[in-house]
Parts: sequence; C-alpha cells; structure tokens
Amino acid sequence: MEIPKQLIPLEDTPGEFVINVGPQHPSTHGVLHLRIKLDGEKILEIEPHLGYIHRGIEKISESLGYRQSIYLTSRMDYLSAHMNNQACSLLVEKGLQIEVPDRAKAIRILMVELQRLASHQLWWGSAGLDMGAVSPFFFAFREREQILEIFEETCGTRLTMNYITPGGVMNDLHPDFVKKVKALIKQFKVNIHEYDKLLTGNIIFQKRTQNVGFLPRDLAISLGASGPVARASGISCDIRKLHPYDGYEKLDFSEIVMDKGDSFTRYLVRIEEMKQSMHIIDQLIDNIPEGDYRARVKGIIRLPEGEYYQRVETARGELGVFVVSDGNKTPYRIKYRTPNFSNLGALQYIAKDSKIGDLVAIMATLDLIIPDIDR
Amino acid sequence: MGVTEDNLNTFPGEVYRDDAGQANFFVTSIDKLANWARSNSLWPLTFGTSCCAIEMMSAASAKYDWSRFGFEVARATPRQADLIIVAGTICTKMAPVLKRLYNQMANPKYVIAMGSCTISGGPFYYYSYSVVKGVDTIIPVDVYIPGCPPRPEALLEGMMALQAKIKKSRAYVIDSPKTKQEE
Amino acid sequence: MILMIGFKDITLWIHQMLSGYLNPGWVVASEALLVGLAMILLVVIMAVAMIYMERKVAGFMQLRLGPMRVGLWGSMQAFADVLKLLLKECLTPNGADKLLFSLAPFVVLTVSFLALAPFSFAPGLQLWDLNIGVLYISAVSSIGVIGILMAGWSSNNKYSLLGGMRSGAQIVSYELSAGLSIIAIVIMCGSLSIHDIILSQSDGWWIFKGHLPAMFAFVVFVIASTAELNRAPFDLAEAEQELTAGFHTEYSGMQFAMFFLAEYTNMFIVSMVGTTVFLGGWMPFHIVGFEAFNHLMDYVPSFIWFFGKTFFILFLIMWFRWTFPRMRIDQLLKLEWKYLLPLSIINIVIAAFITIMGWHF
Amino acid sequence: MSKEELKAYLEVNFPTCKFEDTIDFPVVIVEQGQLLSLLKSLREAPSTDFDLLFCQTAVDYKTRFEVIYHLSSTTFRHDLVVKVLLDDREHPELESIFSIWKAAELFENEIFDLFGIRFLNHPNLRRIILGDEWQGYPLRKDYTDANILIP
Amino acid sequence: MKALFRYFSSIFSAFKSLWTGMRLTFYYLSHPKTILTQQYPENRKTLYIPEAFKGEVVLIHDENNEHGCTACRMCEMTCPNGTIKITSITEETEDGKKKKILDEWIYNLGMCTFCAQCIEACPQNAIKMQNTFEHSVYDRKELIKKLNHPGSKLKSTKKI
Repeated sequence: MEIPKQLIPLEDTPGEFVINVGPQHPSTHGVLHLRIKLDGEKILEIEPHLGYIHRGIEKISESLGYRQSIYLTSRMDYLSAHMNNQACSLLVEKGLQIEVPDRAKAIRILMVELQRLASHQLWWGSAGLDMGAVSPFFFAFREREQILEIFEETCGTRLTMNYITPGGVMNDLHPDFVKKVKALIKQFKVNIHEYDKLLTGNIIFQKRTQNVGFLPRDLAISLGASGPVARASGISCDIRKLHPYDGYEKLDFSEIVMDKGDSFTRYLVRIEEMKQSMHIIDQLIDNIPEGDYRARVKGIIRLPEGEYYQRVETARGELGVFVVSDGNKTPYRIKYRTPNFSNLGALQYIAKDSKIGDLVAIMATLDLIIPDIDR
Repeated sequence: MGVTEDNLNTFPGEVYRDDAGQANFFVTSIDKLANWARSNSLWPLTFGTSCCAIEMMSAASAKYDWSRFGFEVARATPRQADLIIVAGTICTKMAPVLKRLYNQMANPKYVIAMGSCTISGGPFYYYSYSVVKGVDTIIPVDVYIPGCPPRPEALLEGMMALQAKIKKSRAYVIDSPKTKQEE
Repeated sequence: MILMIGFKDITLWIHQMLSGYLNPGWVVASEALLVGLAMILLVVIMAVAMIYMERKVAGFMQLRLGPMRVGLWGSMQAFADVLKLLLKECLTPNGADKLLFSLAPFVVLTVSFLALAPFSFAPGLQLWDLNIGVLYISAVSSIGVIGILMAGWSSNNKYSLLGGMRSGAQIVSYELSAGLSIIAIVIMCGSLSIHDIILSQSDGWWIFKGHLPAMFAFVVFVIASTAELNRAPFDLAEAEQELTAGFHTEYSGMQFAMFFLAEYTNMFIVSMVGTTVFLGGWMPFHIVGFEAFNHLMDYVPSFIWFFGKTFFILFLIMWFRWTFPRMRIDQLLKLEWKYLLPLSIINIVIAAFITIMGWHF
Repeated sequence: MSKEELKAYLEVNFPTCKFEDTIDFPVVIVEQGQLLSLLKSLREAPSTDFDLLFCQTAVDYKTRFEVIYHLSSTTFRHDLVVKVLLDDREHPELESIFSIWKAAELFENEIFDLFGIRFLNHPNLRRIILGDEWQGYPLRKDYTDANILIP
Repeated sequence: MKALFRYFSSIFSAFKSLWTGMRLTFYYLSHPKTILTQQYPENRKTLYIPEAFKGEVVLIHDENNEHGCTACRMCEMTCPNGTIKITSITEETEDGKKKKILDEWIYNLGMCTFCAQCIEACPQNAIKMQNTFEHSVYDRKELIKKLNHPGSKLKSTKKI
C-alpha cells in the first residue's frame, strides 16, 4: 500500500503553510480531505480532495434491478434515507404510471418529515460539537433517539431504512405509532426552546457564526446550492413547494427564506425548518387515511425506454435522480444529483481569507455528508 | 455470542504472543492488573467514514452511553487512542490512510470492524471497483460486529467482547525495544 | 477541642524525633524528602478525584451517567486510565526534535509542582511560608507556557505548532488580568504572604469584606484562570475540532499522561489560589452578628473548609467547560485586551481608593 | 415560459438544433461547436434567464458519449435539457462552461474522472475522486477491472 | 457617552446570555430524574427490542423440525449482495418424479445488509427476520451460518 500522492505534503513555498485537514478529522464528519493554504491563521485557498468514500454506487446500480438499487441509495445520504428511497420510488412510479394509495402517501410524508427532524437534530448537535460545546450533542440525541425508536418499530431498522418502495411502503404502521409521534412532538415543542437557550442565544456562538462565511445570492445560484444553504441566501428552492409530490400540495407549511447568507442565518433556517416539519406532522398525524399501504407492483420492474428525472427535497437540499432506461430490468445509467456535491462547491468561495475557527463554523452550518458527495 | 459471563469462555485462549514470539505460560497477577486497566479504559479514535459512524455517535449519546465503560474519551489523534473502531466503508483510496493511522497508534492497540462494509465489503462486495473487501486485509481485526449498521447495543456488546478478549490475553510486554519504523 | 489538633505539633514531633537520630544536615534532607512525597501523594489523589468528578459532572449535565462499571459507581475509572497510560508505548515522531520533545512534559509538570509550595491547607500545615507567596505563584505558573511552546514546536506537526502558538498568545495575555485581580485583594490586605492573607480574613472573607471591587476581581480571576488553564471556552490550544489535539498531538502513553496530570494540577492550584485569596483559605464562615452560628461553624475542621471551597471553584471551572462553545483566537484576545484588562485596572484604582479611605470592613 | 414558447424561442434563435420531448423536460440537442454560444445566450437573455445549472452529467452509449446539461431558472421556474453528442471515443473533448455557471467546476471534474471527457480551459481539471494513479474510466461501459466481482 | 453605555450593556447582555446556558445545564445536573441512560448489559432482561427489528434471517422450523423451504432459490436471486447460497439435491420420489430437496441454506451474516427483500420474495414464507442483535464474533468464519437445522426436512404441504 503506497501513500497516495496528496498526503505527502508539497514543499511549502515560503510564507505559505499548507495543512491537510485530512481524511480523518473530527470536524469533517467523514472523510473529506481539504488541502488548505494558510498564511498564519488566515486561509488563502482550499482545495477539496474527494474519493475516500467513493463506492461507485452509480456503477453498481447499473447491474442491479430497480428494487435492489433503491435500497443502496439510503447508504448515500444516510441522514435522509427515507427521502432517497422516496426519490427512486417516485421515479419508478412515474415510469410505470402506478397510482400510490393515499394511506401510503400520508405515511411517506410522515416518515420523511420525521427523518428531516432527526437529521436537523443531529446537525444541531454536531454543529455545537464543532464549536466546542459538548453538551448540545447529548441534548440533540434525546429526541433523535425517540424518532429512531419510532422508525425501528415500523420500518425495522434505525438508520438505513428500506421502507419506501415503488408502489407505497414496505409494511403498515405499528399500532402505537400515532401515540408515540404525538408524545414526541409535544415534548420537542418544549425542548426546542432549550436549543435556543444553549446555542442560539449564547453570545460566544453568535460571535462565532455571525458575519462569518457570507454566501451571496447570485454566487449561490451559480454554484447550484440548494436546501437550507440556498434558502439562507434568499433563493426559494424548496422542491416540496415548486414541484410538489406525494400530496405536499394539500398541506400548508411555509418555506423559510432568509437573505443575510451568513453562517448564523443558515443555522436559523434549519431551526425554523424543524418547527415547520413539526407543523406538517401535526396536520397529518390525526387524519391518516385508511386503505391498503401498497399498490400491486410486478416482481421485476422494467421501465419503458427513455430518460426520467425526479426531484425530492432531502434534509440537505434537492436530490435529483436521473435515469436513462433502455427497457430491460437494469437501468442503463443512473445519475444521483446530490445536494452536498454542489454545497461543497460553495465552501471554497465562502471560506476564503477567513480563519481556521471560521472554517469549522462554516462547515458546521453547511452540514455536508461526505458519502453523499462521493457516492 | 450472548453477553452473560459463562458463554464468554468459548473464547479460544491466549491471543498475543510477546515480541519474541513465545507464549507466556499463565496469566500472572501483573497481567491481570494490566489487562484490567487496559480493558477498562479503551480510548477509541474518532474515525468514522459513513453510516456506522452515526450509530457509533448514538452509542456515545445519552441513551446508550458508552461512557459507563469509560470509552467516552474519544481521542482525535492516533497517538493517544488505543482502539480504532473502523465504522463505515473503507475504499481503496482510504486504505493506505487507515494503514498509516494504525501504524501511528501506540501499542497495545486493538481494532473493531463494525458493520458489514468493514467485515466483507457488505453491499459493495459485488460490482464495486473501489471498495476494500474486508478491513482485515489491511489491518489485524480483533472483533467483528455484523449489522448494517449494527445497533448501539450490538456495538456495546462487541466492545464488551473485546474487553473479555483483553482480560484473557497476555499483557503485551515490550521487552526488546522495537525499531520505530514510523511513517 | 480535639478537632482543632494543630498540625504544628505533628510537624514539631516529627522534627524532634528525626533530630534525635540524625545530625541536622540529614534532618533537613529527610524532611524535604518527606514533604516531597506528601505533595506528590496529595497531587495524585487530587488528580484522580478531579478526573472522576469531571467525568461524573459531565455525565450528569449531559443526561447520562458517566463511568459506572469500573469499581463501585465507576470510582476506579481514573486509576484504570492512569495505569493504562503508564503501560502504553511512548512514541517519538521521526522528525521530532528529540531533546525538546521529551523535555516538554517534564517542564510543564515540574512547574506546576513548584507552584504548590506556599499554600497553607490548615492552620499549621504550610510547606514554606514565603513573604512573597502570591507573587511567587503567578511568577512560577507563567513558566508553564515555555513547556507548551516546546511541545508545540518540537513535535514536527503543523497542528501542534499552531496549537503551541495559540496557547502561548493566550496564556501570556491572561496572566495580566489574573495577576491584576489578585493585586486588588493584596492592596486591601496589605501583605503578599499567603499566611497573612488568610489571617486577615479571620473576621470575614475578602469577597464579602472587599464588597464591590473584590467581587468583580473574583469574576475576572475565574475567567482569566480558566483561560490560563487552556480549558473551554478558551481551549484553543487543544481544540479537538480544529487542531485534532493541539500541542500534545504527537504525545502518547506516559508523556501524554504528564500533560494530563499537569493540566489537573494547574486546575487544582488555580482554585487553591482563588480559595486562599478570595474565599478565606481555611477560615470558617463567620457572620459578624451571630455568635452561636460562628461557634457552630468552628466545629468543622479547617482543612474541610479549605478543600470544600477549592472544590466549589473546581466545579465552577468544570461547569464552564460543559456549557460554552469555544471562542475564536481573535475574540479571545479581544476579550482580554479590550474588556478584562481596562476593567481590572479601574478595579485596582477603586480598591486603592477604598483602602485609603478605609471603607472596607 | 412554457415548453411551447421555449421551443418557439429556440427555433427562432438557434435553427440548427433538434428538439425532443421526455416526460419531464423539453430537450435540445446541439452540436459541439455551437454549445458555448447557445448556453451563454440562454444564460444572458432576459426572457429565458437560465441561471441555475442543477445537474450536468454524461452517458456512454457505447458508440458515442452524450453530455447532458439540466438548466433551470429561478425567476421563470422553467427547465430545459441541453444535450451534446461526442463521437470521438479516444480523446473526447468539450469546452468547459465554468465561465457561465460556477457549479460546472465540480461536475466537470467528476465527469472527467469517471468518463475521461476532457474539458478545455477548466480552472482546475483533475481526477478529483479516483486520484491520479487510477487506470481507466470506471463509468464507461467497456471498463473492465479485476477488482469487480460478479456473483 | 453612548459608546461607553454600549460597551457596558454589551457586557451585561453577554453575561445574561451565558447565565441562561449555565442555568440550563445546572438544571439537568441537579435533576438526576432526567437521565435517560439504559444500562445495556444490566437491563438485558427488560430490554425492549421492537418485534419488527431486522436482526438476523432465520429459517422457520416448527416443533417436529420441519421447514418450508423448497430450494426454489428466489431469495438467492433477489438478494442484492449475494449473501444467500442454497444447495439442493435432486431426489427420486416414489412415483418417479424428480424432486429438489434443500441440502444447505448458507447465510453469510457478515455480508447481509438486512434489507429484507429475500423475505418478501420467498413464495413459501419459509424465512423470517428475527430481532436478535448480539452477533459479534472474534473470527470472520463464524459469521457464515447454515440455517437449516441438522436432520430437518420439508414440511409436508398436504396439510395446508
């Protein structure tokens, strides 16, 4: 095993000091490798190196059936596993013109919004951890564990659920699903104020994140940023509003758009989005329509020839699944347009000539998931 | 492998041979003390590549709380860590980095392979061109924890199995100072 | 009262017993040895107690239990950690500057042991009653920075170099306001020696007697000493998220244990200084009017008072760590130079004015 | 602008390109030479204002490559797919559109790494994912590798 | 004067915001009831693992050691990552028909990703997911399991 070339430090030109915020680093939440050119504490230039977790999911999916490759997607952005499976299921349903029963649609939205809550909670915990405050991490996991237990009872696994399949959902809701979700929402509505007390209101956190890492609106559009990162810079790009799917058009929830564009606004957008998700769950939890939870789908799925594109709003932005099908049971080409790939592009422009402390603050509020970038 | 004390005895006996390769005859009281200290303060390296790292984080969270075992001091540098939990897929580009991290760790060091991706390449065994098919092809592994991702309790059970293994093994006595071939 | 057995007569008895056998030169040497052993024993016991307390306080603050399985309620956890660190292999990286690399932990540890000398734990129990006690402590504890810079520079690792530089800037600047806050009390008390400071507080602790300037000096002292210890919210030197482990990235095994022990000893020293100067050392808590209450307070032995107050300040420092995020390096220095320093200088002027006018009790 | 208006607008300005229609988006197929000018005008023209390139990918049809640009507009909310066909399989080359959309930098790095399509005047073209020692381009249909196991 | 006022008010608001954070952590320190740790090894008996949890694939054997698997290998084909290997022997039954009998149902726990597609694909519902989770081993070979118990044979289908 020889050491890859990037890890051997370049000879430092005088005055410049290149450090590897290497593949194994606590604040990169995974294996992102940034080579940063420093001048003292100030960052001159950032060059991301990817591929440390590139598993070739697109190449694997070319030799797996549709139903089998869908479950691989929850290994990409593991904090929005439901949304990834939902994107592929919607695409297959659009291809085969399958009509999903209403109960399945309601269950899907409930699961997706619970997953968004769980993902934002983990983001909030790890954002606090990156800034040095250790306690928020444990408060964030208090509600997240309850959500994972709800998932466990219905879908069978905690993190990489293989629950949303073409035609509906894998199995029906657990009997006390409604009771537990209601208890969770009631408790979290109270506890979200603790989030404000611990981090949002904290003067040290505000000083660390305000006016740090500005992402102007036109740069965000030109970079293709999406999700809370883009909405904090004033772009309204919530796919649940623009191209509603699975019954989102019937629900009333507001899209959070703020336009200051610094790290603190990205933080506030996500906190508000958690409240919106709870609002959606409140509307749906009491009137889940009856009926069967899954439409009849043939064993082997063959999409008619042509190109399909399906967009879904995950916790981090717009996930697009682009399939070129030539009619037989495996897709000819699958391309996953993942939100973190474009949000990573923003990192090089935002973090220029800021300090190392700011780099950690910016990466905490960009909320990057590395397997989503490398696929 | 259940957790109760008795069925941990199925463990096949001594594991470590000391530097010169001889197996010590019996676990002396010094070894017992050293093994007690080592097994009760395993400091994991913060090393997580993908989904299993999230389950490792929830094992560290308040509900499962591995700080009861004394694991919560997660050191970021390989120098001070003595346990590396390989959590998540290891790709061919990541393999030399993992090998380098393993070499930088101070002896006695232990490895836990957590999740199907590390045990055998899991979902990426077939058809993938860039996944290492099993971490034990790169570094020696002490405990394998199957699951995708394994529950936090399964991770705790695996760590207790590692503790049992350390308690049963010879204390790793460095008698001949090794040449430090350091990357 | 049997409780108030003076430690003075124990030390006197030992002195007579020793001089009975040996000639005076040997007596001093053996006493020095005995005292050294006592100090090391005290520091080790306190370090283990503090490690256990830190992990339990952190656990309970974060909705979890903390160490539970090693010994009863996890009490043996700290012993397991220290013993394991003893048995680990000590690595020195290739390009490291061998001499400085291995010297740094010893410098940091000996400095914190040096600063233990002038403290008085109980009426007779004082190692060495310097007449410049407090000045000696802050002078000696500022040498610790050299050990950290040595560690940062010599381990040939970019992260530790950054960590070393940051902690150098931080400790040097926070020495100022820590010293100034102690001076405010010394003005009121009139003497530098620890023994006199404690005796002057027999009718009331300085934090109550010196009312406004003393309380402000106490707040500045706690903030500045947390910064001097490199502990959160000022732990930029070993910021885990930014510089993996700051200046002690390359240390492992016993060398890292020395940094670990030095950090806890410094914490112990800083809280002892706070106790002696602000909270009246081993003086029991007296309220001027209530004689019965004061009499009751005297039953509690004096060293319990001393260690109780020390653990209160330790708890304060730990409480900061588990609540606040980390500051950025420029905010940290801005806080010192723009907020703490001017305010402590104003505080000294007020304290001097009050002592001249005699308004303090 | 709806699909028909878009088609009418493009027919007027760019007669030489063909049109298709998939379930989701109107598709425009354009030659390699005309690509940059078409995309620049789509970007700058006030009536179309395609300021968001949300996906750029490539497909290997064994005989030829196809580079697909998914464009959208945040003001008019209409989408368009632009396709370019590359027939040369040994050294496929294409101009980089980093000058129009900054998102293209990472997309093109990934396409170069997995397909081998070089992009001219790209700011920092490198094998971002697989590293420089990797032989061959995995996402091509004719890619063979001993590491790949078939059950 | 305004700058001085702003200087002191910023200090005061800073202290107030820090104090609210400290009050919160002290509340959790002083209320041990809020601790939610489940001490895993001690609470092994009362541990609640939901019934639907996918822990391990198991071949269902009824009381007289019969299973329902007819070795049709549907599960082996739908498994995305090839963790199931089924070997079958063809046997002559009394009326001369060739019949496939399950010989070995090899299940590689180390490669399984618990997606439960095999259970959905099995026409005879012969396999199900169990919610046991304690599988950590010292040796990788122990993870390759043979699911059909020794001496078990096919359930006689006439009864259903």
